[in-house]
Amino acid sequence: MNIWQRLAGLHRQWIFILVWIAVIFPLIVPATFEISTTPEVKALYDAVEALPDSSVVMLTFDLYPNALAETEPMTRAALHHLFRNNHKVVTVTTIPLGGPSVAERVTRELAAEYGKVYGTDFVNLGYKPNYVSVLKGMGSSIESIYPADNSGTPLGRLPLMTTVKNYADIAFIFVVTDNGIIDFWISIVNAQFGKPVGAGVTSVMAPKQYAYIGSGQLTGMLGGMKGAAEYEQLVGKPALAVTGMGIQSLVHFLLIGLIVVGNLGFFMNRRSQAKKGGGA
Amino acid sequence: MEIFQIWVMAFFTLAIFSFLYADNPVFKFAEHIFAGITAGYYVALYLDTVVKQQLWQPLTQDFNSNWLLIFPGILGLLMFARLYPRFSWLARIGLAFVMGTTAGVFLMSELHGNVLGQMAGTMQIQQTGGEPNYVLTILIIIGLISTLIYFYFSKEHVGALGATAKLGIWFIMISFGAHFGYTVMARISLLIGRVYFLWTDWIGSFIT
Amino acid sequence: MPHIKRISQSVFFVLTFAFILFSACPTGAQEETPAVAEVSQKLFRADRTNVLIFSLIFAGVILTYTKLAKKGKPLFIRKIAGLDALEEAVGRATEMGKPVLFIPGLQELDEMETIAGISILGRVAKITAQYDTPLMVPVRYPLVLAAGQEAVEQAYIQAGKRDSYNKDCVRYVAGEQMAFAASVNGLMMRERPAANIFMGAFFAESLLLAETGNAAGSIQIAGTARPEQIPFFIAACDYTLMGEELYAASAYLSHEPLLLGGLKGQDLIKVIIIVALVVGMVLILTGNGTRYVELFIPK
Amino acid sequence: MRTLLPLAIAFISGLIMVIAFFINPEQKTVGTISQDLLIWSSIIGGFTFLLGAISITRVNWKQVSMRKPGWGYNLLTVLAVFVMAVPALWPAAWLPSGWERLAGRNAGSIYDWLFLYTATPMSQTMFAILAFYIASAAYRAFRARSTEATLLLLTASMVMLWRVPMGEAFLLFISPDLPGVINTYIMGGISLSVQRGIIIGAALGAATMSLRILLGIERTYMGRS
Repeated sequence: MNIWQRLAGLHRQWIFILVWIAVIFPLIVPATFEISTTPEVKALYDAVEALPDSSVVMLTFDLYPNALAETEPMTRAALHHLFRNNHKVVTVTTIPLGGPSVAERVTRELAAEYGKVYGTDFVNLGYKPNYVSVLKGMGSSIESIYPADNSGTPLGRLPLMTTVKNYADIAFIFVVTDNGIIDFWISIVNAQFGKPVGAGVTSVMAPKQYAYIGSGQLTGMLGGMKGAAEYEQLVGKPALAVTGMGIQSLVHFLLIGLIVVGNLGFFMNRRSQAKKGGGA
Repeated sequence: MEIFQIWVMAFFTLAIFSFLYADNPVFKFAEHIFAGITAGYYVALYLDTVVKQQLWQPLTQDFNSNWLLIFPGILGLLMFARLYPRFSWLARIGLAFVMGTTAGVFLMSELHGNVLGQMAGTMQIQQTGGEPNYVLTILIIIGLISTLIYFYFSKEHVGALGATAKLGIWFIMISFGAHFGYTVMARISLLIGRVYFLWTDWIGSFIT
Repeated sequence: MPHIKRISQSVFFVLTFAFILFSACPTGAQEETPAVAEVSQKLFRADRTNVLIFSLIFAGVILTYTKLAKKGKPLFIRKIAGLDALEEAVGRATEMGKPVLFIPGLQELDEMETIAGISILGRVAKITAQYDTPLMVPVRYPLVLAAGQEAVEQAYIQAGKRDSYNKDCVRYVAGEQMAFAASVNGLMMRERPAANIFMGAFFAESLLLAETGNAAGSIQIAGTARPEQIPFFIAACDYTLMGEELYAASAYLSHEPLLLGGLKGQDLIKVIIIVALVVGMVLILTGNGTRYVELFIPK
Repeated sequence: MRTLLPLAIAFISGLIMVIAFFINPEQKTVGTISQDLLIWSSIIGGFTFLLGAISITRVNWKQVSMRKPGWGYNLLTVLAVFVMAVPALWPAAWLPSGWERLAGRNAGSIYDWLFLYTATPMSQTMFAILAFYIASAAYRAFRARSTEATLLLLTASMVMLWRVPMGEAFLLFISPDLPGVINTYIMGGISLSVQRGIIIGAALGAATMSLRILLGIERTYMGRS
């Protein structure tokens, strides 16, 4: 096993150890970087800034617990932005597992920071199954889909919900999600009800959304942790996303190094075999 | 968060991470609990939010305006016919209803939102920084057509068709490479979240 | 027989031509029949005429090709690399007497990718039934459990192996996406299946399943219509069906004329779409395409 | 009868949804009917989750009762299903005073505690494992074996560089408008057009599958007997 064969055939455990080192090392020696803003993030920030004062914004928590490291910073930055510009916030989720409890926890924590009152300034409608009927139903009447909010209080007793009947009373829909539900917010709510939709999505989904930004069906997008970090900077509340970028850079370079090393070993092997084959 | 919760979370985090080394009893322990808890979670959630709130309460509280809900109730109960081979065909009615409704919705939303929507989005001069960008417009239309041709099944990919399909697979591979690179960040940020928890909350709790 | 092919193709080019002509004078058509216009105004969403026309063309083409196929017209479909590997992989599993693991995706039954996965499961189960190869089908939703059991049971009956059909080979493993991935990863490392087949809607767990399967040394064939997950399957699996190849797979494997007809119909729709796109681009680049594009915008 | 009735139901319910798509929303009749059908199908879906619990319990209990090797783990799964589901459905009234909070699904219940402190960290850690797997998959698979594979790994490496500040600085060093080219022509051009191609192709595939289900041509989901 010469050096090249070993380089081309590293066992997966070695790679895992290298990734561990690349993640833990910057924690011991923290270093942060200046982050440039991409047009999609600026477009979403400007769209929210341009909303009329104290208009109602629907913020969705269509997210599972496992992607919280990417999606939670987005929901926090969005709530900072919305509460600071004193918009009314209605939160909903189409994900049963995690959506309702994360929405409840994060919204109440940040509402306290801005002195917002539940029922008048913000309401959490929680989860109802069958996202197609939920998204379509809220176009005609929110109450038909959500007779009560996430903690069971009937909508009639919430002052904010007496003024918000359906999408017509909502100025902007800010979707934060880690799954394909964004396609339906666009193909049902934006396409069929003409509501502007902006989205914070995980990194894996971001490329697909370029198709929707290009066709104007999506007004701006936060792509993954980098998008969250840019938005945090724009809103003026740098948090976990910004500090994480140092680790990101190191691991990205490790990956590129691994690809180079793998290919180097691969080529040298092929050459030595060709030589051996040719020689015999 | 109290110390006990942090230790429970840290235990399950490390139990799942141990699978990286190899399948081991601690991982097996965590995995089997994980499967049971999430199955139980969904059962409780759907029985409460759907069967109770969307069926039982409307039927019991205000029968005459919701009596129609008996039908989905029956079809739902018929699903249990699956447990008895002789009657399992009864479950097909509920299955067919769900499938029919969904097929009707998807037939339209796929053609309307996805096919026409994407076509409309392509047939416009692309803008970059407010300026019309003709190179980009041509690039997109070539990429789209060559991708569609790559997935063309009715003819062998030879001659002109083969060349377009070849261009198509090159475009596809560039797109997948871009997508793979774009996603690396997402995966690492989730690892950062876990390591951050172990480092600050867990280890932090018994060092300070 | 060839003349039928030529007639059907000319009919549809006339249809597309009419479709393009119709776009040139959209208002004209409505004025001629005022009576109909009033009634339809109230009931019918005039702004969705474009979707109606497109759907009629779509359904017309698909059903015509299906009928042609039913009448036994020979339908040529090019080879799809991943699919021959599918039969080969199951064959290899039989030789080694090791199980085949099949996952029909992680979405509820009301997703078309899951239905494509279930119909491919039906074809794979027919092969495993013939050779009595153990088959494991972990699923994540109860409706998929019901549909999966039906599909596998039918396959075993049609292969004349009703008695060796074990209801628990299709099993509900867990509710949540990652709990499902953890259980299946454990299953892969313990059972070491010879072949892993992933057909349906997958999300972030695609790489978790495929990379563990690679570590367990199984042949892996995957198929999903979700563009975001295809790169990970390509990196970790031996063969990957991309996008609509997943839907073509069930038709291809079954060699059933009805399903092949639909596939040919889709190809013709693709040609119509490309023609419409090229016409659109020419009109746009020459500056007078706005009314034409207006025709396609979903409202 | 056994197959005709379900097929008729599938056709009718599907047709109503298709018609509802073309009817003006203010039109009460078909609009509400289609809305009801969607709620009905979620109700049917809700029932089947009990079927799911029955299946997971039966499969695991079979292992326990036959004392198959490792049956202890299967017992854990069965217990976990009940420990999670039963308290959540237990009416608070039946509990001694002061213990009500443990029932139900809100904050403070056993259901919520188990979800927050066992299920959530485990699913977050499974996601975190992806960072290791993406490294090992990239290292093993991204080899310049063919033109396609080379295009795949070159674009992946370039986009990885572009996504991180240090990398972007390196690209800017090579040529000032390289990051712009990646963003506009690779992400917003090639990647966008391929996404559109796959979206359109997959949409046609899904629409054909929907049409087959509506017309009863595609029946594998309910067994073809």
